[in-house]
Formats: sequence, structure tokens, C-alpha cells
Amino acid sequence: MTLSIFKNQKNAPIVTFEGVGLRYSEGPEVLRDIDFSLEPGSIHFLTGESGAGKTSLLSLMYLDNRPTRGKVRLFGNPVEKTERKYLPFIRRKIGVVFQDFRLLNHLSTFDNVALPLRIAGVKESEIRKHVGELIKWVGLSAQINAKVTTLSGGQKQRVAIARAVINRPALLLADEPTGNVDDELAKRLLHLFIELNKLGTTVLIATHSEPLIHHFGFERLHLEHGRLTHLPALGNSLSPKNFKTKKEAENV
Amino acid sequence: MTLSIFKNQKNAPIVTFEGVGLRYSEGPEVLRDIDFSLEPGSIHFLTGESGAGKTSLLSLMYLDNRPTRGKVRLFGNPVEKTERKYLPFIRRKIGVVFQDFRLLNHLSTFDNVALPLRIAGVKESEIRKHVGELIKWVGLSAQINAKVTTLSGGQKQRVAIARAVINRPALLLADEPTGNVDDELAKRLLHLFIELNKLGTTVLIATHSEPLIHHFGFERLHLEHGRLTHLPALGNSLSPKNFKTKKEAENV
Amino acid sequence: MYRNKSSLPFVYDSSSLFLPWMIMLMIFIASLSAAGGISLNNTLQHWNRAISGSLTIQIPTHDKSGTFRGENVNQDIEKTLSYLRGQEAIKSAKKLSTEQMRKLMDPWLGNLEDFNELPLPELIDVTLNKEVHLDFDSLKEGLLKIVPSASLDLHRVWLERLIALAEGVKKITTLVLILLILTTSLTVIYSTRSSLAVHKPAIELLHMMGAKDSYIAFQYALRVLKLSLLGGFAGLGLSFPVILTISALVTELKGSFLMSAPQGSHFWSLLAFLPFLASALSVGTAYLTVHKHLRRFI
Amino acid sequence: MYRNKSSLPFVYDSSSLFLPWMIMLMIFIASLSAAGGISLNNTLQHWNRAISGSLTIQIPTHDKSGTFRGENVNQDIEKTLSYLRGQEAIKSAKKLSTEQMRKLMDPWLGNLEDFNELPLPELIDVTLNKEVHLDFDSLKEGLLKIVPSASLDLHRVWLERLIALAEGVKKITTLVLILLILTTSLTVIYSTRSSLAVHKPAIELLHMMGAKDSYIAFQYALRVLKLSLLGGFAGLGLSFPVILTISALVTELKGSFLMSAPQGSHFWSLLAFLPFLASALSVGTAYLTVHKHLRRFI
Ligand SMILES: Nc1ncnc2c1ncn2[C@@H]1O[C@H](COP(=O)(O)OP(=O)(O)OP(=O)(O)O)[C@@H](O)[C@H]1O
Ligand SMILES: Nc1ncnc2c1ncn2[C@@H]1O[C@H](COP(=O)(O)OP(=O)(O)OP(=O)(O)O)[C@@H](O)[C@H]1O
Ligand SMILES: [Mg+2]
Ligand SMILES: [Mg+2]
Repeated sequence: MTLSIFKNQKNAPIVTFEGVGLRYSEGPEVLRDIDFSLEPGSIHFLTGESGAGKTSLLSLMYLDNRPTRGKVRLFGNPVEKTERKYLPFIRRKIGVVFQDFRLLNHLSTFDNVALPLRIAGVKESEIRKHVGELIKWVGLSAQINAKVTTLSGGQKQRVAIARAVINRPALLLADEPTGNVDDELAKRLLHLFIELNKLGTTVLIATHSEPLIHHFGFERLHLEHGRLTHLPALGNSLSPKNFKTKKEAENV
Repeated sequence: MTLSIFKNQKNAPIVTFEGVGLRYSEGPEVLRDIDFSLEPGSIHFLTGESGAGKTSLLSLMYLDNRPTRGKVRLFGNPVEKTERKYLPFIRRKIGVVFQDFRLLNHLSTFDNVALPLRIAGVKESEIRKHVGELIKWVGLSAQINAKVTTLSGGQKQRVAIARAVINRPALLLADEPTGNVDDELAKRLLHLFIELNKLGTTVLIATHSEPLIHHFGFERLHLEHGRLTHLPALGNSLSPKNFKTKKEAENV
Repeated sequence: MYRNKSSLPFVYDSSSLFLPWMIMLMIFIASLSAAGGISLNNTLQHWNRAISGSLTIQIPTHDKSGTFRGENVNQDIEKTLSYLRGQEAIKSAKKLSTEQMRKLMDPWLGNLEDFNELPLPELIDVTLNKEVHLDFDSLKEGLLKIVPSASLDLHRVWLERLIALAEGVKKITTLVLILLILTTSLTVIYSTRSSLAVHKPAIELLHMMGAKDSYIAFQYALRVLKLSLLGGFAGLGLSFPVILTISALVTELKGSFLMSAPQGSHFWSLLAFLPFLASALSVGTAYLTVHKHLRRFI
Repeated sequence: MYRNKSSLPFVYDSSSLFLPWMIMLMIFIASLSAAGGISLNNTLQHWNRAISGSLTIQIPTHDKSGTFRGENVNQDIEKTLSYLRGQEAIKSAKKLSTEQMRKLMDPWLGNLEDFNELPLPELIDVTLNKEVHLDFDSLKEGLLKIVPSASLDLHRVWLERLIALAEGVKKITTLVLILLILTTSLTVIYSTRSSLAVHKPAIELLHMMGAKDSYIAFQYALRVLKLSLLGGFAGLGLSFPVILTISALVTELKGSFLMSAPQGSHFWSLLAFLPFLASALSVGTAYLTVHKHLRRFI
């Protein structure tokens, strides 16, 4: 459903930043002169030390902040020119794993994961099918009806991941999605993103985990004091090209 | 101040668990037959996969939960027999880094770190001195007066760490204290714990980070489905014995 | 589009707990005030009718020593009537029959069995011409020149004072009602705002997942609707027995004191309408407050 | 020990916003009720004194045709007095002087200039023996056998009814006051509880860092103190002009209608005391609520 809109503009970049800067009310610019674009179907890591601006950069893409200068385009639309009433529809095409999870504490695992579908008005019967399956995939079947406050740190993180991918977003932004799980589980979860990427989703993953960066070796956007550099892939077992080729093969 | 109380009982174990089990209201036991003790001045990692019960085990030590069976002793006192009015004084000897930080969002970095001292009634002039120094150590001087809601994920984690160590606790419990920072910073932060350990603090660090476990190679308490095993140190650069020897040398 | 399971954690709201109490109190006081106000208003109408547009003149039937004045009385009445009919400000004037007098004095003297035993003065009822201003003092002076024994308007003085008191009470009742409405609105606004502040993280999250403003505002409005209807009917239920009791007491006095209790289906349906009015006020306020607040988000 | 920077984020509390409004309303209504209640109470005392323990008997001075009855009157008075003095239920009985009569009738007939011109009956004032029950009907029967022209107790009937109404109003005022106190307490309890729920994470944190219950309860109590004093004095300020206005109106009526306005330093200091009373109530309630709640934590 969301993908159909996306396919119409298949060839345009999903995200474009042109000379973007961001400063919070008082204080210095935390992002400076950011220029880049994400091609449809690409998958990247976003790296940089603590406080470099990774979350800030992602927040410009999930529309939690507006740039203080420069231009941001999402799916070809310049964000600052889009009328407020159309924003919900753009937002529904973006899946986000927040660094601090942001689960709704009064709801169960199931209801948290189902939230994006309910907001988008999907039928309850379909919701039940898809949500159950995904929760099983992230290993939380036993906790499906538990309130999220009773979950462990790693379990919450997995709920956050499941919620971000449940409606097959056209753009997936994951902020430190594996900080609370061990490397094995982290790899399993990233494979979920790769699956989605194969179906056409553009993926950007902010992470500190060197084992993961080395293992997957996607191309990297690297932030240093608010400035962006584009680093090539690190030595790895799965080259990003593999995914692109697979995906492109499927799209044909 | 807190250390003086601790020193009186130098030879008794700081923490003792005897046949401890924990179950949350409904549901199965998440901890079973836990037997162990932490000697004064020891330093351990606590490992186990997501949902194994690490946070639950720590929560019994920082008195957020009571065991459903078995006995827990802190500083030699059986917890279940201690009168409620004495608990605050036991709690003030324990420093905790929570997995989800639990900072007070309406306060600044400084006020969050100063909180344990203020609760204990330390003079404001002393607070200013110590807190500023520690905040500098964790690299947050620039954010000292910022509200913690404006901090990045890794910055929040560092505030949580600073708050846990500010009053030189006799027992330090850290739950995934480096999930949001890169390995370099993580090592630097763990050195803070090691410094404290040298001064006599007993330390227990729950973590998923294999690079850290390998690098420091402390002895490990390992949880699997709620049961505890004691694993020997992994190959490492700093053996736990080193610290014990150093500390003991200083204490003499 | 709107699920029965709210995506906002209202459980932790103060508003869920105090709004019904607040509205209950409001409706209780409002319905008592309404009952009192209507009753007072009716009473005032009676009283005003009793003094405005009319005037009473007494001609004593006995002189100061208590001797019956006989034919002098009728002469004085004739003189008075012809004087009055010459005045522009006076529409008509006529002597009251014994029966009329009894009726008029009833409220002030009780159901006097031996009415005739009191040698009361003869009374002349004067209807004023409302279009012409009456100079009461010069009228009195003129009359006394002709009929020195006449006296004007015994009860007018204190009835006027009583009316002033009642008007004061009425104004205060209105003030209290206005205050109540203001307080309710402000309460709803503030509690909605603070609820929005408490739930800011949840609301931001819903927003970032593509929820429309109306989705969130609707959840608030629904919540406030339930709470205020609950409180409104509780308050109404509480006020009914009180109003019925006081009505019974007032009705007792009705005949003898010109008071009237509120009654009739008209009145009761006005009362039953109050909770809905309060709810509509609350819900509208909540909905608009949420919408206004959300517009600040991008 | 207690820093001026609260470690609890009260900013996000509904209670901070609505508590002052609530207390303001409470105090406004409470002080109006207090003024009204005191005034009513005084008035009732006057009225009750006017009917209880005493009884009035009339002996007409003129017969039905208006002729003065002369010596018959004095005979009737003597007969009546001796009859009454023989009754166990009656303590004393004496004829009223003209001056006393004028005083007694004043409130009901206004400041009648030509009092003597009304050939009113003679009045006998009877003081009842409170320890013995009076059988009013048999007393009347017995008296009428001896003095057929006597009549008993003219205004007692409607004065009793007026008293019943006033008593009803008084009861309702008391009810409203009790409701207000209950509502305030419940409001404070509930808002404190919900505030504790909202701040549960922060409170648990403070606890785990070794804060004592009193540290947290004190912060709440302080907060509630400030808020309720603010609201209380606002409400008091609002009620003062209203009370003064209505007092002036009542005082006007005092002479002629046996009413009395509340006044004196006693009354005003009672009013000034209300906000402190409400604050003490709120603060105590908040402190205890927090303590009771915290005892559930380990
Ligand atoms: N709302 C805000 N107001 C003011 N400053 C902010 C705000 N959010 C972030 N900052 C500042 O912007 C800088 C970048 O923050 P950001 O969260 O983007 O870092 P990050 O790269 O995600 O770090 P981490 O890896 O620790 O999560 C930090 O110095 C932070 O203090
Ligand atoms: N308050 C609670 N009520 C019910 N169940 C709980 C509660 N807290 C934790 N659990 C359950 O207990 C189990 C252990 O949780 P715990 O938080 O101790 O795991 P953990 O080892 O810390 O995991 P992680 O590494 O993911 O943080 C989990 O299955 C979790 O769902
Ligand atoms: Mg971040
Ligand atoms: Mg955990």
C-alpha cells in the first residue's frame, strides 16, 4: 500500500539533503553543510561518536525537526513546502526505531507493534495475522500479551524494531537498534532489515557496534562534529552490492 | 562517609544470595536457585542473553524487588528482616546505572549527577566541586547545564554513569552501561569503575558487549534462563587479579 | 479508524479523576442556583406587580380617640378619588371592597379569622399611568391639603427594600453561575493542556507514525465526554432531593408570602438539560484545546 | 536537607493548574455560605424568640360594628389573666402597654406614623412554662368559654412557616459546605494520587537513591500549600465585595424585618481564617496521602 506510492517515483532519490544545517534553539549548529542522497533500495550504516549528530540527522528524516537552513526532500517532496495536512501520509511511509524505543507503556507488545497499522486504518483481521508473525520472528511470542513495562531491555528493543517494520515502510531509519542485545541476536535482527531492503525499502542504520559494521560492511555515512563524510564499505562477509543486485534482480 | 560504614564489615561478603528465586506477579520464575556472594572489592561481569534475568538479578540488589524465595544479604544484613526506615541508608551505599538511564528529565546534567549527594544531605559547596570534576571526566563539560532531554543517547548514558559513582558507593551495579557509546568511550568509562574498585567498591557490570568482555576479562557471572553459573575470566589484557592486588596493596 | 483501545495512556491523568467531581459540583450548584433563581424571579415579579403601577391610599375610619368617623369617611373617599382622577400620572382609582381588602392584607396579617373585628382604614387602589412619571412627593402633598387624614402606601417602603435584597441575591446567583461556567471551562482547558504535556511523548510518537490531529483530539474529546456526563448526572441526582424539599417548603409559604416554587415540566427539563450542556461545553473545549495545541507541532 | 530545586517534576501536573481554581471556588462559596448561614442563624434566633416560650392573646377593643366596648374590655382582660394564671403550662401573663405593642407590631406594619389611629386590640403576653407541655387547642377552648371575644396568636402561623423555610435553607447551606469540604479533600487526595502515579518513575528513583518518605511527602505538601493558599486568598478576595453588598442590603431591612447582617471583627476574622483552614486541610491530606502511598514501596 505504501510501496505503491513509492514505486511511482522509483528512480528519484528517497532522501535528499542540500546544504542542510541544524541548530537547537540556543547553542551551536549540531549539523553543518549536510549534502547527500539515499537512492531507492540502498542500505547504509550511519556512524560517528557519541554526540556527533546521528540522531539529529535521522530526526530531520522522520520529521521530528526541521532544518534551520538548507533543503530536505523526502520521496521527492521538499519538506518545508509540504502542507501540514499531507505530512501524516509521508510519515506513514517511514519506519523508525528510536534510540530510546519510545514504546507506549500502557499497551501490550502486540498493541505496540500494531500501532502503525491501526493509525493507518488497516483491518483488525489483517493486523492480527501480520503482527503475530513478526513478533514470533523477533522471539517475543511468549511476551505477546505482556505490558511492555514488564519486558527486559533487549525485549523492548525488539518490540521497537518490530513496530518500525510492521507496515513495510519505504524508508527505514534505525537508531542504535541493537545496543541492548548480544551480537548473535543483533545479526538476526539486521537480517530483518535486509529482507525488507530486498523488497525495496531504503535503510539507514545508526550504530556504534564495530562487530556489526564489520560483519555486514554496508557503505557508511560518517558524522564528525556535525559534518558528513561518505566512507566506503569495510571488509565484510556480505557486500552491499550483493543486496543491490539481489533487489534489482527481483524488481525486474 | 558511606565507605566508613562499609569498612567496618570489610571481611564479610558485600552481597550474598542463598537459594534465591524471583517471579513477577503472574508468570514463571525468572530467577531460580541463585547462590553466590560478592566479596568486598571484587569486580565481575554479569552476562546472559536478552531476557535471561540480568536486570532482575540486579534489581534484587538495589532493592527494587524482593526475592519470592531464598535470602538476600546486603552488607551482612538480611534484606527481608531490615526495618523499612533503615533501607534508605543501605540504598545510599549502592550506586546504580540503570539500563534505561532513569534520569530526571526536568533537571540539568549537573542536577542529575548531584542528586544522590543532595538526597544524602551533602553540603552544596562540596557538591559543586565533585560534580563538576566528574562531569568533565565523562566528557560532558559542554552540556553541564543542559536539560538532560537535550542530550544524545550516549551523553545520557554518561550522565547515568556519573550519577551512579558520584557518592563513591560501596557497591556499584551497572546494567548495560555502554550500549549507546562506541568501544573507545566504553573502555574509558569502565576505567572509571576500575578506579572506584581500587578504592574498595565492589562492582558488578551487566553487559552484552563482547569486545569489552574480552578486553577487560573480569570473572563472569553468567545467567541462562534464570540460572546462574560462574564462568572463569576470558583471555584478556587486564586480569581481575591485578585489580584485587592493586586494591589490597592500597588498603594496607 | 478509531479503535476502542485508546493509544493514549489516560490512566495516569489527574483529569480522569477530578473532572467528574468538578462537574458534579458544578451541576449541583448550578441546578440549585437555577431553581433558586427561577423561584426568586417569579417572586420578584409578584412583588413588583404589587408595587409598580399601583399605589394604595388609606382613609382612616376612626379618629385618634377611636371614635367612628361616620359620614366623614365617605366624603374623604370622594374627595380623594376626584383629586386623583385629575392627575395625569394616574390612570384610575377606586375604593376596595371588603373582600378585596381581606385578600390584600392576608399575606401580611395571616389568615385572620376575625378580620372584620379590626376597624381597618378604607383603602383606595390607584393604578398608575406608566407613560407619565409620578412625582410621589407632590402627589402626597396635594392630597393631604384636601384630605388631611389620608395616608399613602404603607408597605411600599419595606417591600422595596425586600425587592432590593432579592435583586442582590439574584445578581450573586448569576455571578456564581458565570463563575462556575468559567471555572469549568478553565478546568477543562488547563487539565487538557496539562494532560497534553504529560502525554507529550506519546502524542509526538503518534504524530511521527502518521496519526492525524483529529485522531488524537477525538480520543481526548471522547474521554472528556464520558467523564463529564458521569459527573453531570451525579450532580443532578444529588440536587433533585434538595430542590424538592425546598420547593415543598416554599409552596407552603406561597399563599401567605407571595413566593413561588419552581415547577412544571419546563423547569425540570431545563435541569435535565444541564449535564448535557456542561458536557458539550467540556467536550468542545477539550477538542479545540487539543487541536490548537497540536498545530504547534510540525 | 530540602533543596529549593524540587527533584520532582511538578510542572507536568494537572494539580498545579487546577488546585488553585478549585480552592478559589471552594473558599468563595464557603465564605458566602458562612456569611449567609450566620445571618440566617441570627435572624432565626430573633424569630424563634418571637414565638417560642411566649404566646399572645388579643382582646378586641371594638365590637364588630366598630363601637368601642368600654369597660367590657377590662373585664375580659381580667378574666383572661386569671384563667391563664390557673394553667400549669403557663408561667406568667400580663397585658402589654401601648409602647410594648408598638414595638411588637413595628416589624410587621412598618414604621407606621399614625399608629394610634388604628384601634388595635389589647394584647396579653403569655410566657410559657417550658417544662410543661402546652395543649394549645384545649387552652384555646377553655379561654373562649370564658372570654368569647378573645383570639390567640395571630402571626404565629406564618412565622412558623417562614422559620421552616429558613431552617431548610440553613440545612442546605450546611450540606453544600460539607460537600465542598468533601470535594476539596477528595480532590486533593485524588490529584495527589494521580500525581504520584505520573511521577512514579521519579519517586522510585529517589527511593532507590535513599530518599526518605518524608523527603518526598514534604515536597508534595509544600507544593500543595503554595497552591491552596493562592487559591484560597483569591476566593476570599472575590467574596468580600459580594458579602459587603448583600450586608448593606440586609442591614437596610434589619429594623423592619428582624434580619441581621453578619458583622463584627469576629465574623471577618472567621472569614480570613478560611483559606488557612482549607490549606491546612489540603496540605495534611496531601502529606498523609503521599506517606500512605509510599508505604506500599519496599
Ligand atoms: N533537543 C535538543 N536541544 C539541544 N541540543 C540537542 C538536542 N538534541 C540533541 N542535542 C545536542 O546535539 C548534539 C548531537 O546530538 P545527537 O543526539 O544527534 O547525537 P548522536 O550522534 O545521536 O549521539 P549518540 O551516539 O550519543 O546517540 C549533542 O551534543 C546534543 O547535546
Ligand atoms: N516487571 C516485570 N513483570 C513481569 N515480567 C518481567 C518484569 N521484568 C522483567 N520481566 C521478565 O523477566 C525476564 C527477565 O528480564 P530481565 O529484564 O531481567 O532480562 P535481562 O537479562 O536484563 O535482559 P536484557 O539483556 O534484554 O536487558 C524477561 O522475560 C522479562 O519479560
Ligand atoms: Mg543518538
Ligand atoms: Mg536488562
